[in-house]
Amino acid sequence: MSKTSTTDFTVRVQAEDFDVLAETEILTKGRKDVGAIVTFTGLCRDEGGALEALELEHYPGMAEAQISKFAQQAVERWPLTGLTIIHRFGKIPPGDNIVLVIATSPHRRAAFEAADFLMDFLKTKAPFWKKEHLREASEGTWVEAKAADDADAARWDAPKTK
Amino acid sequence: MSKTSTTDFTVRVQAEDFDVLAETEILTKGRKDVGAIVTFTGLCRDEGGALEALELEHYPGMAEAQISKFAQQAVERWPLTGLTIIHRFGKIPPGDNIVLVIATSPHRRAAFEAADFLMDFLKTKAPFWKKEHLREASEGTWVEAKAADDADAARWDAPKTK
Amino acid sequence: MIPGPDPMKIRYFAWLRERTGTSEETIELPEGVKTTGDLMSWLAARDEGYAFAFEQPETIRIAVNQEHVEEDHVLSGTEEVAFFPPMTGG
Amino acid sequence: MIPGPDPMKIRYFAWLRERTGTSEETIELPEGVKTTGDLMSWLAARDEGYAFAFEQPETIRIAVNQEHVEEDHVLSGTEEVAFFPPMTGG
Repeated sequence: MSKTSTTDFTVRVQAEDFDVLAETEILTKGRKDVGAIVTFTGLCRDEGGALEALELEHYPGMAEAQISKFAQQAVERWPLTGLTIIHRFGKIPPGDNIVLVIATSPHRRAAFEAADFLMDFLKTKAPFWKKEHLREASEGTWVEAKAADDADAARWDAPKTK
Repeated sequence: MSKTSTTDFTVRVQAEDFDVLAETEILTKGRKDVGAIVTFTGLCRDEGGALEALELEHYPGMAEAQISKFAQQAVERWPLTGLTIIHRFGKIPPGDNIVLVIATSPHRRAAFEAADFLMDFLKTKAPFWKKEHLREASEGTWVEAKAADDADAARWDAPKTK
Repeated sequence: MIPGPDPMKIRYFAWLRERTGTSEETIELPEGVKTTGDLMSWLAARDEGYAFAFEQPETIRIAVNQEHVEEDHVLSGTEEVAFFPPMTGG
Repeated sequence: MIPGPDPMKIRYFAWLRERTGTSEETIELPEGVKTTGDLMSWLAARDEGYAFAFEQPETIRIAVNQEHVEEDHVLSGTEEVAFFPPMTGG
């Protein structure tokens, strides 16, 4: 194929929950060139019962722009047939969805790597901040960024050419 | 927690299709300790319209035993809260599901790595064989194993300790 | 007539928003403030809340016109600058 | 009374099944056949179809009692041996 344009992708930042099955079907319906679907769903854990809710603050506009930038990098780097990224904001109780990445491709490694890459960048470069509200505390606490997440993101750095 | 037993897993080898959503809900329903769900779905591609169907032959008994062995390795190696692996056999038309791996964990890297590991081992060590039936050919052709798949599986070898 | 400096919107997120008590404000670029680092120093001198917010400027992430920048970024022509802690999305 | 050799089931998959024309058969371990490699040589000498199936024994994977083994695996006590091409699941 002499296709020069890269695959389209969908990015949404929203308060509402998402439907993994419906989002997956949008990427696969009627096509027969998809060999691999990788979905990553991130959920709010209750931290052994201590957590009442997570509050997710974001930078409207920049959040969408940053995620789209990484999505563009992903479709240029891997042979994907589809890519959807949804990130929620607002107050999210334990057990609820926070983030969804779906990558589809003819090949399994491309789908795995693209989804893994996007999650590492969402963790460290997309303007979202989590505040934990615990059952036993009146004040919420901002979650601190983890060095391990930066190290995960650094795995994807291309070797420098100059 | 002083838990010494590892997480249970589900392995099925079947002719029937599977339901990704229903299988995911079995692993997450009623729990609030799951932070990450990774699902891998492998599908039959039509190879640009050339493929009529894939025929999947397997070694009954050994297929389940081998997959269970890798599943056991995965639950010992990563902190998973749930793991389901389903592999179909028989004649599968383009667009249909072949294989499903779902790994759930408190942590995203564990879920990604466990699913990725299992797919590499299913490709190279589980006794399944694919025959391609093309539209334009009366005889089917056995798919040849790929060196790239062996290399993928070798990524997970633990450094030798002696 | 000499044009005055363009107004610039400043946005604060997470604990920077809480400590400054401000989610956004519009200022004119003050005399002597050339870079995002200069702006942090200038803001820190405003009052106790701002001083607390900017007490460790090396931990603060900066975006100019919604792109990540460093503290030596020159502000001229900037429409929007944002200050926030390291991100914890995903 | 000296007991005879135990019967052993042999299974063939994919193109080994097609070339031998056999999906499974039960044999008694022949004299002089000690290892899975010996068994492949013995089978290859049977007829044209078996010769074709085992013409490149180094490409064939072997399982004994449903566990992967090499061609130097000693067969005594084996209930089931299987021959198949490199696997292409997933």
